[in-house]
Amino acid sequence: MRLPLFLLLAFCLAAPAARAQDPKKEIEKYQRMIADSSPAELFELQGEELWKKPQGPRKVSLQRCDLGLGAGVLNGAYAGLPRYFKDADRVMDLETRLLYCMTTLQGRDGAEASRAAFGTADRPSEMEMLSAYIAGLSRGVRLAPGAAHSREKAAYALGKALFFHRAGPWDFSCASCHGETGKRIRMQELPALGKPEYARPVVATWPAYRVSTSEMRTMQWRMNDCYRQMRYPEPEFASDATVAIITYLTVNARGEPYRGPGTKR
Amino acid sequence: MRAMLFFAAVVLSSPVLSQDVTEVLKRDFHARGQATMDRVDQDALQFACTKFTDKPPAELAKLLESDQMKTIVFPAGSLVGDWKRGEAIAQSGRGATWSDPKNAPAGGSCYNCHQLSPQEASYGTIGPSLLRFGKLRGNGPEIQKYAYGKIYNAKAYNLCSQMPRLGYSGTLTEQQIKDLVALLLDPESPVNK
Amino acid sequence: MTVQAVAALAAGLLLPLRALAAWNKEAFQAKTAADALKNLGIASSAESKDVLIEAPQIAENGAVVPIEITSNVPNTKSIAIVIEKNPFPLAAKFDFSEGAAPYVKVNVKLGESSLVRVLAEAGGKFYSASKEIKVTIGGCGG
Amino acid sequence: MAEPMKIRTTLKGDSADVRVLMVHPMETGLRKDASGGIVPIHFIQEVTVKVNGKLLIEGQISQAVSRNPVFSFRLKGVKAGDKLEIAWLDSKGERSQIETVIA
Repeated sequence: MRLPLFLLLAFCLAAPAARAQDPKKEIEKYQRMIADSSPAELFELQGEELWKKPQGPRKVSLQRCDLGLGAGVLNGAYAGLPRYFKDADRVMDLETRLLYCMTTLQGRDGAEASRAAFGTADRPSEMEMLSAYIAGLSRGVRLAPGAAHSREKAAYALGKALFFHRAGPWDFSCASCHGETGKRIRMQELPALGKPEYARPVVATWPAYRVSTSEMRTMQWRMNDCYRQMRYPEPEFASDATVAIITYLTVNARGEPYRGPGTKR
Repeated sequence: MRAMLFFAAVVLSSPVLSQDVTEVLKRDFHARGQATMDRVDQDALQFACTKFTDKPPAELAKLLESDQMKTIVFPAGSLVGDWKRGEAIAQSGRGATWSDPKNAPAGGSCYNCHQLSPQEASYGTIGPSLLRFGKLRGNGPEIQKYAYGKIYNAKAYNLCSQMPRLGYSGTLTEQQIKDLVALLLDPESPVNK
Repeated sequence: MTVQAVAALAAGLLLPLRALAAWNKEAFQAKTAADALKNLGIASSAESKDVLIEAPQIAENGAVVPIEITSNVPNTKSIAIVIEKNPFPLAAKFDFSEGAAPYVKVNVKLGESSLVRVLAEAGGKFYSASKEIKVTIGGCGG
Repeated sequence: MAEPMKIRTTLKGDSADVRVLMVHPMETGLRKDASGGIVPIHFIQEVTVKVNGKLLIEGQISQAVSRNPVFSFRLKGVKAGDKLEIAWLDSKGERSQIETVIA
């Protein structure tokens, strides 16, 4: 837990808050203001350095990594993910592809690289900084994940099935919270992610700086933490299951101009 | 069981089978902390609710609801505990995740989905508002039993409810559920003020 | 608009900066708003419509609460931000010289819902404005 | 890796909006780490803004400023090409500074 103790205390004691005039409007204002004064760009800068930094046993940078548009082409690449990659014979999202490049180009150990995929406020992870940098180079580009290849279609179908699959001690599916429109958890409005109009603004702003933990968070992290709160066991980083849900969500958001990395509560 | 016949009828029409998803979960997920791998095994109601996207045929729902009703263990004596402790349990969203210590007391996550005390402005809306619950529905033995049962196993009353089976899953103890019943029904509880 | 990105040199390699005026330890370590103000030399202040606070009325998370302050009081020399319910209420004080507008936007932490007071100094007098900001309990808990 | 700072300036007539992003933990001394130990207090105390060597803004701040601080300031009577320097000093005596040209 990384919240200051005094914040935690405030949460536990739950001082009754008087009702504001229009809570929804005020929360939107809060969201606008935090987006306006977000340190997200710092992570993009650090990601750029990492992209160019020689690392691993082969002491090479990631600059020859092919994110779908050719080796080293970054502009607009994020908006085309997830997609099927012939060389790996898999559908991959950004993080899965970066992990692939770390192991194949840089000669790094995959298990080691994926263990450190989620950073802390004190130690942001490489994956988070690289994701911020690469996603930032798709700003303004419409999301166009792969949806034509049979493997891409299979990933979408699996993602959709996972989205509605109920299990775990609390019987949750993703749709338990993100199935219906107009619902919220506490004060947080819940996007009904199966519907394009709700998926679009969400998917177009991840990865995102989370102010609650002062960390840059990625889509793989978002999947991981949802499953934690759904009371499931932990999904493997960059697994077919997580890539499938990300594919499902991104296809639902297709056509939306990317405008991240965003800033969230 | 008769229910299995229902499943067989629709299984073939679905693009990705529920059983296949379970296999994917078994392959791509791993145990962490108290979240062990047996959690991905679906029971009959999870299977049915997935299969019918939460709208099971009435007959099947009735059948499975009665199975769930049998799981509820009503304690002897009063079902009404202390609403003050109940309020704290309702506020807490902790428990049962891989990051929660196994033996630490869990919360009920009630405010995540329900409005309860009018003083708490930060409440969710996935479930119905429970503001003035006891005032509107009384606090006699019938409603006490209903409230206890509903918290213990919400699926006994509505098969594909999104509300967790808080007693059945071992999330909340008997005493904690009694305290939540008090939060709902006690005339002194802020819910009824 | 331009964006300049420059990685700062690692600490220690820098030439020494000009000695900065001492951080007002007494004021910043004061545990009440009244003590903080006393240590800033603020005995009294007048409410003023010329001191503007732009901030959300509800913050979804107390760890980051954006606050934008503008003083339209002529010749404003400084702006102080006091968060009454924080363990150490004084959050910041900015001194402005000729060439800087008495304006600042900064993200602050609120331990709980609190009154935020801003004091602007001009011509040896203090002008104030305040705003109540509520911190809500967020998300799925845990 | 050197911790970056980032400045964005927007010149409108003879006034410039300046936004600066800093990497700093801004520890309150109240936070516990994963193992339950208290993370020692560590925060930026002073921030200075200079134009062409002249000190225009001097900020003293506390641990109540959010992690990875972001400040916006407004400068008057400036023009394209003016040299802008922003520096911070923290409670451990560590410093960082960045220099750019207003444009």
